[in-house]
Amino acid sequence: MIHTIAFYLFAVLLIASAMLVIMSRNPVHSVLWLILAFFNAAGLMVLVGAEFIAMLLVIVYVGAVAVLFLFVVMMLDIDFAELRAGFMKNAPLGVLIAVVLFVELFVGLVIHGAGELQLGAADGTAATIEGRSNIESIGALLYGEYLFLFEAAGLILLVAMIGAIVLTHRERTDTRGQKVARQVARRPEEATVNVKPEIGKGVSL
Amino acid sequence: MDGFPILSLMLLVPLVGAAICFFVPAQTARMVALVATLVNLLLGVMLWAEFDIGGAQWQFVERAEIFAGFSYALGIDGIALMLIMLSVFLMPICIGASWLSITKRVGEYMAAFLMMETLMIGVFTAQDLFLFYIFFEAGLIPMYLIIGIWGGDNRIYASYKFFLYTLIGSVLMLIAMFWMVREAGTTDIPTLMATDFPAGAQNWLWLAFFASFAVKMPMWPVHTWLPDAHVQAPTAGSVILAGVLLKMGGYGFIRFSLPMFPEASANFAWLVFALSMIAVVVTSLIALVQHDMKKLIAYSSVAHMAIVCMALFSFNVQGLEGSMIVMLSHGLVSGALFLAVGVIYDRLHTREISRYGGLSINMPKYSLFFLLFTMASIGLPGTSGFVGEFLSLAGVYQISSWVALIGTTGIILGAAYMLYLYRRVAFGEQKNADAAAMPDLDEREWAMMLPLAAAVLWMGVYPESFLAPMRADIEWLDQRLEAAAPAGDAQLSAPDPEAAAEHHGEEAAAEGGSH
Amino acid sequence: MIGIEHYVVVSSILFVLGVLGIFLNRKNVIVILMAIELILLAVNINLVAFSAFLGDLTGQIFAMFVLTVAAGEAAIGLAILVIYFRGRGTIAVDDIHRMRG
Amino acid sequence: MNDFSQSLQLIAAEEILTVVGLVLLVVAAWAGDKASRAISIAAVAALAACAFIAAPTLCQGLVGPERVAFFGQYSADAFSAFAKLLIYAAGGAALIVAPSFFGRVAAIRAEYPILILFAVLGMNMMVSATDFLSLYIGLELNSLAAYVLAAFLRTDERSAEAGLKYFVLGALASGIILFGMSLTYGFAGTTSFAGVNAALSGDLSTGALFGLIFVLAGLAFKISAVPFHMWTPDVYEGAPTPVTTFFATAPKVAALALTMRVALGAFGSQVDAWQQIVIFVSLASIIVGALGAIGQSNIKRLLAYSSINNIGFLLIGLAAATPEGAAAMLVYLAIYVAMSVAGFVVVLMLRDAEGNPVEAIADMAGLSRTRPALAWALAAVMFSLAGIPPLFGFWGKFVVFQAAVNADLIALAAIGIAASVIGAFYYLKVVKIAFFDEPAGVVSESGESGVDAAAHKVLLLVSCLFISPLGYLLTPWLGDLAQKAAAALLFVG
Amino acid sequence: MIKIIVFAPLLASIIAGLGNRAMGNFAAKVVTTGALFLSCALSWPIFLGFMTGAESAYVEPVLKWVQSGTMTFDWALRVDTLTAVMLVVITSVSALVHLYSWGYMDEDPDQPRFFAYLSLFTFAMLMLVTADNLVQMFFGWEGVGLASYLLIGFWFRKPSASAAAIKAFVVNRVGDLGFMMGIFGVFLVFGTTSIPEILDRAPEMAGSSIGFLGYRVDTMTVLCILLFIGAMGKSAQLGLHTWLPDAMEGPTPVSALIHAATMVTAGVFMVCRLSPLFETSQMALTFVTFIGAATCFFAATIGTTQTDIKRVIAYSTCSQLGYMFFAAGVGAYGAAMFHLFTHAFFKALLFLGAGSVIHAMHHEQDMRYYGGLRKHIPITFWAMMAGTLAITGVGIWFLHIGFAGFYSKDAILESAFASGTEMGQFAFFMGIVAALLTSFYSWRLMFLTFWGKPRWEQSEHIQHAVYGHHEEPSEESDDHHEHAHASHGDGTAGYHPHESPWVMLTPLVVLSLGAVLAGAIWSHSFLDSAEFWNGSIFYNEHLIHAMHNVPTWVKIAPGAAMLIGLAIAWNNYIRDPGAAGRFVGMFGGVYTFLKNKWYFDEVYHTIFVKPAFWLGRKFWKWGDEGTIDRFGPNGAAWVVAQGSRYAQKVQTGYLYSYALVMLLGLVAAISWVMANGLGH
Repeated sequence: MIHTIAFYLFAVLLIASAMLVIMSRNPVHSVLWLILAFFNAAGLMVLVGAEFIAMLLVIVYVGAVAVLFLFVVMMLDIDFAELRAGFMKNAPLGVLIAVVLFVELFVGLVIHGAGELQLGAADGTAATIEGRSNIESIGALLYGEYLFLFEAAGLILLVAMIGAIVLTHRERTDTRGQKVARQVARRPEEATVNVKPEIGKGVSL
Repeated sequence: MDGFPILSLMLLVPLVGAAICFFVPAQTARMVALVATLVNLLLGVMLWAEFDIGGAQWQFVERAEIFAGFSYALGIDGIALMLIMLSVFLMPICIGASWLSITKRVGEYMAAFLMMETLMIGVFTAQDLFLFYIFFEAGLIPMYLIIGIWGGDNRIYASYKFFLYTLIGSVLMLIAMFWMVREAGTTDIPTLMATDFPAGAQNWLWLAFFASFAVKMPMWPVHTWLPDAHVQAPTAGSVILAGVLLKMGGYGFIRFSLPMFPEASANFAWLVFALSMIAVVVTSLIALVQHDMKKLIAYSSVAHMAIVCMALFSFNVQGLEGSMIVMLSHGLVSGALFLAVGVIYDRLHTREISRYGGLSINMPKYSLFFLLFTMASIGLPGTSGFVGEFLSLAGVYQISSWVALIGTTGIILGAAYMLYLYRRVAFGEQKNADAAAMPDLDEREWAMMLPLAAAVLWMGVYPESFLAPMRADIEWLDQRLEAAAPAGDAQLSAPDPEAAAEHHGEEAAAEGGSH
Repeated sequence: MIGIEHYVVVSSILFVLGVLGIFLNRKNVIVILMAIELILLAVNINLVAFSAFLGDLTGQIFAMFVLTVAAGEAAIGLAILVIYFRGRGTIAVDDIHRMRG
Repeated sequence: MNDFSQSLQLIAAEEILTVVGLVLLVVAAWAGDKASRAISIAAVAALAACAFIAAPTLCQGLVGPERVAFFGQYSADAFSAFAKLLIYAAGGAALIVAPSFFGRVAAIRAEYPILILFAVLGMNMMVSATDFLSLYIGLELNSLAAYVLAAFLRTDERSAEAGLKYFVLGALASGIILFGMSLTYGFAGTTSFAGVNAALSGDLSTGALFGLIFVLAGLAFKISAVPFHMWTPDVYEGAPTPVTTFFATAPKVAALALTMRVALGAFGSQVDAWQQIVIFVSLASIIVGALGAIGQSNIKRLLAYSSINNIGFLLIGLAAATPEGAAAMLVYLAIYVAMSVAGFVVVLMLRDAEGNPVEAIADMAGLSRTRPALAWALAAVMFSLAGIPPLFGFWGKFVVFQAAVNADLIALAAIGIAASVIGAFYYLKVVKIAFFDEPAGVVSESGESGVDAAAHKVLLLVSCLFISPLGYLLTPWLGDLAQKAAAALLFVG
Repeated sequence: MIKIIVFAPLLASIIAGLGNRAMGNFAAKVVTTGALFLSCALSWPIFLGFMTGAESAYVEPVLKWVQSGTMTFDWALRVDTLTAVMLVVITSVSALVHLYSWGYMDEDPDQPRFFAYLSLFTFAMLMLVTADNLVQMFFGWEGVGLASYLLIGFWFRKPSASAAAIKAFVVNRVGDLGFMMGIFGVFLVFGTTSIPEILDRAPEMAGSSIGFLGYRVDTMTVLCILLFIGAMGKSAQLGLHTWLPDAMEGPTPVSALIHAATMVTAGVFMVCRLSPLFETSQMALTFVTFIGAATCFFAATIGTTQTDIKRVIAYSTCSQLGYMFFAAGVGAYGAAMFHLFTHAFFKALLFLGAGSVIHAMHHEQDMRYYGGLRKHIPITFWAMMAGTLAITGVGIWFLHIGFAGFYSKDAILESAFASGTEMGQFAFFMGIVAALLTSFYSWRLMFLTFWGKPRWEQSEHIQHAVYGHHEEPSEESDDHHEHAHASHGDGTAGYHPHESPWVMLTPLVVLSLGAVLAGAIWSHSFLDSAEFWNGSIFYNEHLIHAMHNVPTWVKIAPGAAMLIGLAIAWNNYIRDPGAAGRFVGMFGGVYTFLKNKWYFDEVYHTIFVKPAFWLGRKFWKWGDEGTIDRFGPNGAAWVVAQGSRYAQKVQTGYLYSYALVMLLGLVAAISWVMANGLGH
């Protein structure tokens, strides 16, 4: 019962916040709604027993991605007044098509299966290991069967990193870089100069 | 000459020439082109001399499995031999015709022409369905460039029209070829020619091939690219276009449509007849009112090729041989006529008929040649045009008197527009000082005209030279078509008046059915 | 227990909302990026739910990878957005149509 | 199925790419942009090394359980080797042409070759993927690198816009694929292609059917098939030309190979479910690609539409859903890569007097007078793309249409080939401008000299020789390899 | 020998033609004329040999021509009586005309060309008459057409000449259409084009029927009529006659040779040659008779009103050809050939005489400006007189002596009457009326030309001759302006016509002899002797017998008609020169109708020429350009361009529209699978 209530609570909140993400006129609000949506999604995942993924969702998304969004939204000097509102010209058409898509998904996936989906049968190679927790089983799989992909996923993150740097990193020609060795090698006599300027004349350095 | 790959050599010589032409200065390019085409002519003569009339159906066969899905298979029969001869004969003349009139980008021009020659010979020698298609289609590229680069004022439109029109015609043929190859399990043309495809499929295949050849031919109403292409092409381009390229359509019919789909050919003969009849009358009338010399001759080509078409589908030896002779003759004559136009175009740079007049006065030799070719175009007996048209129409008459009648009106209209042209150009007073000041033919032009004139007369007086190599092949084709040949409309009855009266009702019914 | 179809419906709605977010918005590219995150979220819900109902952890592994990639994607997307903004001074979707036709 | 060490041997190429990529990254960090030429050379060498690994696999037609690594997630079979060779070639070309291009706009970056390498790595994974998971990882590795590459000229607004569009739409497409994969996973119970195939070999559930549609739709984006093609012209135009060269070739090969694996492998037991859609998409691509190209004034845009058009023809081979069709697609792909490389190299070699790139088609007027060799190369490319014999481009269409006819898709073949005439129109237009028009005087008459220019010329020469009629001599060999690859693709173990 | 006869002119023609100006006038003349005299000299022995029965028919093969399946025909020369007759006619007249042209064309700069054409014509005509198969006959048929075309257009600078040349060729082609169709039909029916074989087998096929243009018709009738249409074109029969008067644009010797003596009789020759074939179809013969009779009458009526001396003779020719045809139509092939034979002499004579007059009158051709020439050019006058007597058929019926036309024309009329058919009767009466008209216009010509007072001063040509500015020789006809010159008052304008040189007079004299004597000498052979013809034409013994036994009035009738005509002419042009004008005033309508040649040219122009050009323009502008191109290639290009524009419009550059399109595609695909029935 509680399970059901929780499901509906999370689901409704999830959908509502998702709607607000895309409807909201202020992008900052959108990001915040997005965070809420993630939390609710995490809740849904917990309900089916995927605690690790749920936590990951919160940590990765809320902790990293959403904050990144927020950061960019704030960083870019955007005139929010100007950005407010405005849907595309043929928004009704878009909405209509989206609705059609949903109806089709709904009919095809749910109604057609008479409310009871006939899922495929798993081959059992990736089943939860007896007596181990969700996270342990995942770990075993990840570092076993899926090691190759795990490494490749690392490369994806590397590429993302390179990409982000390549694109946004600017060589600043107006700032002087720090040269530690020179700083260390510097003697006081090189650093200070005694001058005695005449009156009325400035100091030429 | 057993085993000597003379056909490959004929393909190779112009190709090498073309490659050289790209990299040498203008005058050298001209020489290279001339030498290459003359060498090929020589090879052609050797080919003819070595051709064993009445021997094997396919001679000089070469075959190498160097490609996937199709093979490099060459070989000729008498029909192909004649068309190859036509090609190699016209090529040196084309080079000659371009000797002075082409001044820009000579090397590329000559290269394009030599490539053209390779491809033309390739079309007529290919014994592999797909090899044929490649040669057939590839011809578009050099011709496109020839029209587009060295053509007249409206060359862009003409070159596009030429290219796309013919392309769209032939692509469907490729699909049909795939189907045939799948069905017959071979790409070998001789084998396919003897393959009996299911009657239902034949109709579709025939139509697909028809789309290609009808455009190439060109048949009404897909002929409109021709006047444009002819008018805009440089003289030699027109010569090759009219002389050889159009023949590929006829060759296609005689090599593919008829032997491979005899039943469908019989089923669709009415279509060919109808279109040809319209073409003969309509394009002849159009030719009558042209102001542009080349356009006039182009339209006359359409009319002549219509006679070829109707004769091809007459399902008898006379029609088939006649159509081949018309093709050869038209190759020579219309080529010569375009050349004749080119001669004066080079002098006055206009094709407007009204700018000329009275050329007989200052260019008597030219007028004589022009007259000869005009007469050959009209089909005066003793010239090549007559033999072909006569046999063609005699063949057609055997299958339908109506078609023959309409086809024969072509000779009236042909006389009208050609003589009208000749009158406006060569007769009358000299209206324009510049036209009156044009010098007569020079040696180069003589050298171009004379062989053509000789060939035209030779073919008219002693066509046996040209008929003999084809005889066995036409015979074979006729046999192949025999089962499918539709009944003619003549249906000669026994000379018994009473019996005739009795059967009258029946015959009327049978006639009603046949129309 | 709640049937799998409920999860499918929720994820379908979320997916459609994400898609809608992409083309409904004409002012702010960032919202588009967030809409993409919504789509990925929908997928994740699907994967996890299927994984649970199938008793097969592949789905969860998959979801993990999706999360990883989504993080990378977000980084790159925002980086591109930043350089675009530097160049054009705007991130309004309406203005991004210099190349067309 | 292999144990771990054998698996590691099978992914030798990926290992090389990874290690070289990482090492070069360190070098780049250490030496900065000055080393970018050396890094490029090293990257090309790495690709060459990978090619040496892939070639024997292909030539021997290797396939079967011993070529499968990592519990069925990866297959180093002849099919993937074929695609990989093409990808390496395309990647190599994109590397070779880059220094000269980026050098001119003073934006030579050491990261470029590294990103290319990682993109190639991603594509390697794509073509070898036999599991939706590896598919996804490969796809994203490639895509992320590609997004960055598209926006690589970050100060160029068009480049940034290209990156943005590519990213947004690409992410949407990824979402669609993912959604499809999740459905497939749910309704098939597995993510491996073989498993999905087996699971769906009976009746097809609606969920799996939807999954199939979503997956194919997402992949259609990657190969820029209509109606998922709209990013292509903009991205091709906006991206730096070497990157465009890359986009037009390697990812197309990878995505198409992937599509083949998914359609014929994972969903191979449900051909009826997708065949009609592929037919429609292919025809739509042919027609829309051709129509879109006609009005273009930018050669890169034109080539973009041309690639859409060509994808349409390729998909005809997929619609055939036969080994012959698959082999035909591979042959077509090989020729297509050569044509695209040649075409873009020509574009790259077009510079005005100041050395700036020339992209407007109108500026190429009279090219045959000022730069005859280049013009003839361009003409060869255009006629080849149009599929006019005797250029080798015809052969690609030839085999594809033959496969379609042999699969009884005669109407499709007829319509497709008729529509190809529309395409001929704009290829002719380019030839017309280069050959028939008076010189516009924009393109510099003297080509560049130096190592880069020589590299361009060699590249152009090789690719042009391939698409020239001489290419037909390769047909038995090419056909044989394609058949081996197709046999590997459809291997049911 | 026959080869020499046939090919000598060809050789001469080639030499003269290619030599052209380079070889000089004299050499060209000598070569061609020499060749012709050689042919002529060789022809007469053959003819006489057939007359005496010393020669028999043979065929001399020359060269293989065409072998196509069962259709085979070769170049071969056939010699039999019919050919022999034609040989002498052709070579004799041609030789004389060549000779005559030495004088007539003396001033022309293009003489080699002229003589080359003449010889070429002779060659073609000889090929025609020696043909052993229909195709070679057609070769000659077209060859003479070509020569005719070239010679009519010889003075090609004159627009009227070149127009007339085209007209001659094209109208002949209409006939050739029938001829060709006829040959095709013959081949279809008999499987051969060899004339002897056809004639052998013709009776077998009599009464059979054949499909033609969708109808079921009698085989032989359709074949004969088709072939006869060819003859109608060449022989200028009613309907296809319009080219002949215009052909008078050519130099006069040409008119004499081609358009009087030889070429135009080719049709008659053909009908006679194929007489066994025609005999198998009564309907075809009836048709031939009708056309012949109608032409005979119709041309004669026009002849009475023409003022151009050559046109009068031209219509006369047309009319005489009508006689020949209806003779053939009633079965009197001998009579037809005989008339052909005599007509060749007297009509050539008349033309050459007219040429001599024209030569004397400085290229004036309008008889209205002649008059009183009798004394100035006496030899010409007497030659013309001989010709006129011959054509009008002067003779004494009960003694059975007279000029050439007397024998041949009377034989024709008697045969027509004797044939007993209705159409024969019709032809007979038409023939009598035509005889009257012939007499009238022939004498009118004589009276206007040679009698009366000179009326030369109104002629522009004479004016030019007298008052300087000598023009290029040209034969302007109708277009005259009245010049009132206060001149000598005798109407001569001070001009002195001179008799022609001997080279022109010699042929006149020789032909005069023919015109006077030919009838008497050969009438028996031609008309009554089956041995003479020896099977080369169909010999109708019954008809010959009947012909000799016609009522007396029938025998007298032609003579009477001739006298009436003479009387009217004398009354109108000698006794009372104003009578003609009053007559015209009385029957203005009829006169105008006849003067305008029954409006044939105008009608043809309206229903054929103008519509052809109109249709040509329509088919071109409206058909080819306005419809085929517009909706075909240009239409397709337009559609593609529109599609292209639309495709570019869709490509807005906006992210959301791209995304929307993607989604649309996705939804469409899903809808498609849902519509196709869902999975399970």
